[in-house]
Amino acid sequence: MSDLEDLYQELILDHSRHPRNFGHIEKPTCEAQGYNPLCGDKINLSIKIQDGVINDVKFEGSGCAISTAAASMLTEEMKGKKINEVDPIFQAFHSLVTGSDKKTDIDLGKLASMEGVKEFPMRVKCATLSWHTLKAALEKKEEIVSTE
Amino acid sequence: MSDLEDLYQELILDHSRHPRNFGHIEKPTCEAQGYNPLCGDKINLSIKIQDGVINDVKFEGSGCAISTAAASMLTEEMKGKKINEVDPIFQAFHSLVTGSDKKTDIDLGKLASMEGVKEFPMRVKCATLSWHTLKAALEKKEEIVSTE
Amino acid sequence: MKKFDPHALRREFPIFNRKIFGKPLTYLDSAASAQKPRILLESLKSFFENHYANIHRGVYLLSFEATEMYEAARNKVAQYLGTQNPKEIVFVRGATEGINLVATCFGKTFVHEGDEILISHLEHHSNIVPWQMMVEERGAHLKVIPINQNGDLDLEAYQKLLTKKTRMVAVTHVSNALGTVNPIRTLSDLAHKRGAKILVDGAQALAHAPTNVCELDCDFYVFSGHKLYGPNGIGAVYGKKELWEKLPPYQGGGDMIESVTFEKTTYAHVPQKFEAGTPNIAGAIGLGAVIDFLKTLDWESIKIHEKNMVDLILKGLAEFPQVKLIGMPTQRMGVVSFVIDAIHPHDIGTILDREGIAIRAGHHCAQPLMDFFKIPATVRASVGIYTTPEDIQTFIVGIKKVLEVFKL
Amino acid sequence: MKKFDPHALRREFPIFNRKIFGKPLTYLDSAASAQKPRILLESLKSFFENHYANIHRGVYLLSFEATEMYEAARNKVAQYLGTQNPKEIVFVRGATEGINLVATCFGKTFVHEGDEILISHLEHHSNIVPWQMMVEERGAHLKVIPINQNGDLDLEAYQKLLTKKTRMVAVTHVSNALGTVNPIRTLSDLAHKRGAKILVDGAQALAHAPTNVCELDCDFYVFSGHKLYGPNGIGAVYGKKELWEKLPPYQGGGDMIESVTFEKTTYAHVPQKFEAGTPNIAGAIGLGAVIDFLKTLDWESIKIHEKNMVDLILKGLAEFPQVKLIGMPTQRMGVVSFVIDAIHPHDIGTILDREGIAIRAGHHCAQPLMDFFKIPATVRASVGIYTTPEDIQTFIVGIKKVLEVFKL
Ligand SMILES: Cc1ncc(COP(=O)(O)O)c(C=O)c1O
Ligand SMILES: Cc1ncc(COP(=O)(O)O)c(C=O)c1O
Repeated sequence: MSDLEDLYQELILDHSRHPRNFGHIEKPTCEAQGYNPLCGDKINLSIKIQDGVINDVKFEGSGCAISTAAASMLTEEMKGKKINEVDPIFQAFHSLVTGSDKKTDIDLGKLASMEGVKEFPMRVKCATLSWHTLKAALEKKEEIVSTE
Repeated sequence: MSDLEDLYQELILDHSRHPRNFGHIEKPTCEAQGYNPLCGDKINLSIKIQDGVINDVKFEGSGCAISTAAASMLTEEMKGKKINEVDPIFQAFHSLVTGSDKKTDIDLGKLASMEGVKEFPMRVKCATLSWHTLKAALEKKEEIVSTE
Repeated sequence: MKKFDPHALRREFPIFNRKIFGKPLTYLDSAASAQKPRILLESLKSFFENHYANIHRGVYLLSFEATEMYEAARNKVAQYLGTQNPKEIVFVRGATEGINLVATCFGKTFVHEGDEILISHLEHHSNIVPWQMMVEERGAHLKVIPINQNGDLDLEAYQKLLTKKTRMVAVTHVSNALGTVNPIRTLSDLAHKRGAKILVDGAQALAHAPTNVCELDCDFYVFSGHKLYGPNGIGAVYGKKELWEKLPPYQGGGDMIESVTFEKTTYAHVPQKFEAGTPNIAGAIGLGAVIDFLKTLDWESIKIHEKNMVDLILKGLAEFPQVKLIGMPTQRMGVVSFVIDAIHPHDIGTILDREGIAIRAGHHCAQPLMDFFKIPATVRASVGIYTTPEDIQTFIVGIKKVLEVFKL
Repeated sequence: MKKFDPHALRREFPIFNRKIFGKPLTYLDSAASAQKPRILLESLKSFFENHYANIHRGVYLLSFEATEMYEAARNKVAQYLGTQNPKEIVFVRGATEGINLVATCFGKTFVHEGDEILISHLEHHSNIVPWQMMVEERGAHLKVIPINQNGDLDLEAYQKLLTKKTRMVAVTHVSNALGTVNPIRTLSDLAHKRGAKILVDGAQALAHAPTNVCELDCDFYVFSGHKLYGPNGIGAVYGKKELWEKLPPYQGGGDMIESVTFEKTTYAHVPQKFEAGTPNIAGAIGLGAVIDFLKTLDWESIKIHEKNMVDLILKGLAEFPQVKLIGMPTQRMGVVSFVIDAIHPHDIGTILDREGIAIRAGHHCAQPLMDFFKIPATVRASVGIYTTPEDIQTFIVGIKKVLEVFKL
């Protein structure tokens, strides 16, 4: 498979065209905005938390295929996760998309399909925008997260 | 003679150390200020004119040897000249210090000793500052003349 | 004047030896910044290795040479812009700083509460934000000349917006996002009739054709060296002498003063008054060298050639029903903007990049224009004097590849 | 770290092959601008020929590389100044623009009617005029720390001048006219105790020794690349992050915004907020390359060497009773200023020039300091990392020649 076909594989195209959990949760526990000035991607992430568990998470916004698919998959994978699981998963995901060597035994599920990003260092920010936004929401940061 | 000895010849050193007609005329017909930002030279030229003839001319100010000597010689040579003689003399002097080829039969008197300036293009402005100031005074220009 | 041959000319630009992911470089982003001819580096080398010194007030040979070279560059810029008076040229970092300088200094002298500044809906952020900042400070208002769906200025609306309150009209010569060429002479005649001044943002125009500020009859004209095949960090503002003389200084420092005491500072004459501190000496000299080079070119042929390249792009894109052009200006220069339904410009950029093709994807610092077309971003292909038909062919094949990857 | 050898180092500077009136170049004007090492041109060549593109927002490889190189340069500057956070570094044209930026933006936020700004009697016009302009606009006052005949700051007077009204102390690290090294840490501690901020003009300091803004505990530190053996048109301002974040933007345009509509514009984060428009990309990258080169040098030895060169000048000049030194600072760096009775500095400059010796003659953009010493101008000899004992010897012989020509 070429780099490009690896990056824009079926699963990712599918998520980018039909993003899951697209929308806004009413009365979310927390939410945050993310912004990637590089491509103008904007994202809003709203989250419902109960007893330390992410009960529901939705996103809104417009972005490139990579950032949309990443956000869509994030919502799928994060639903039902404990808050303190977020960080290790993000770190494993970050290692994956940057191609760093750090070994991990965390199961990334569908997120693993984003490995192709590692050949496109310019796109790492697209893949991680929703993650930074998630972290900001959990830390209840007020300001808009920027990847720059 | 070397370029330097030619430039700083006895006559010029003498005029720079003992400038003639140094001072300010009381109730001048016209006067003007000149300024050379390159070396900070400042000059004030005051003139008394009667019946189209420069009756008296004096200068004040501080400057390098070249500009002081040039001003001193200017006052000596211009005294008694008709106003309409100034321009041709200035032009002849300008040709002399820039080393231009323009032939002229104007007698420059002591001013001829400034020929050495032509090997020092950076110093032409010093040699001509008092001349520009003279012209400004005659044209009754208000603003300070600057050689830049 | 050499006969124009884009392939020969291209050899003057060393970067085209670079391979991108193993492929030749197809550079279609000259509107963002143009590539550099060999002569630029040669001139920098010659300056740094033989003549380098700080300028002005230096009493030794190197400084004299550097000063002469710097002032000669000012002369070259003046001539290239069609004015005989080099004192009308102020060196700045680029178009952005130039507009900020004029907005700030013009504002201080001429703009009062309730006055109006007129810009257009086509403008680059650089020709919007400085005016916004200035009008806010001075209690004045910003008015916007509307455009139509083609991306042309609405001239009737312009005439209505021009009132006695209008102090300045600030418009781009060529739109960086759509390629629209504005009818500057018409705009300036109308502005002047109303007693307003006009600033022309020439950032996108000058690279495609020499211009003449006297024929345009504009009051200010700004441009960036780096878009004119020249170095970074240098650009210039042309301004009419009478106007320059009425403006207060911009930045304070060395070289812009006549004398300083703690009580009172008097300022130097134009243009030094507006060039505080050590300027980008090497940048100005490099720009001068590039202008010398540009002057040897056959611009009549280049204009035809660049138009052909733009037409080739338009023709190539017309083959794809998925491609939607943004803007169809009556007069276009250098730039084609488009979107593909269901593919984000950023993804298009990435796929083209793997083919060695450099295009720009984004809002092109023209967000209000994007808002007008109700899109967040476009893909922009722009041409330069070195663009060849092969570049365009590669680009069109690249677009085909984009559609394949996205299975459209 | 290579063992320091000024003759070997000098060979890295191609200009020393230049002959001036048939003589080798004796360059004693580094304080005005430093000569350029070979590496500078190499880095510009490599950038222009292999990686050139506009930065930020580019989705293709060249633009990515250029962006990384530009941001790497910011990192290098940050580290060289001793801060870990590259976001505290804003690129500007040079020290002059840096001071203007801080004066304007700091003024808008923190300076109100009746407030005071404290500068010193040693300052370069660049650290006087921007504050004059700002206080005039804001109805504030400029106060001046006096100096003594040696050219040292009067610290007692400083403490008295520091009041609750003092918003900012702006002082030079090293005086360009006298070579005085100011006790910055003492000044900043005292300023901070009074609740004032401190800006340090590092234009003359950085070339003679790496510095550490954290140890100085200054709020802003500015310098020019061209005095640090780097390119023209680039310099930087270090500022503490909390402070940067409180300042409004300086110039408006591309890259400094987050979003623009005609109604409302929101600004990007620091440092982009202060870098409107296309910056001097190549300049920053060239400066980064020069900093890499400087970091390989043995600065402890260089400091000793430069001090030796300055001492040689002082010793040489002491032989001539006609020579009068201007300023005898307790701590001196890089610079010696003097006058010769009955010979104008400009004439001295011309005579030395014929011997291939480059010195500066003039007021050194420090007219208030000249007024203090009641002179219009001085001759200034300044040293750099490439200065050799032979240079000083040539210079002293040159002074003898000056006296001969003037028959003194
Ligand atoms: C139309 C227009 N105006 C102004 C600018 C700003 O130029 P610079 O970034 O060189 O200051 C640009 C470049 O992006 C432009 O295209
Ligand atoms: C102490 C000092 N401050 C500021 C400046 C201004 O630097 P620049 O002209 O590079 O902006 C200089 C250089 O002349 C200087 O010596």
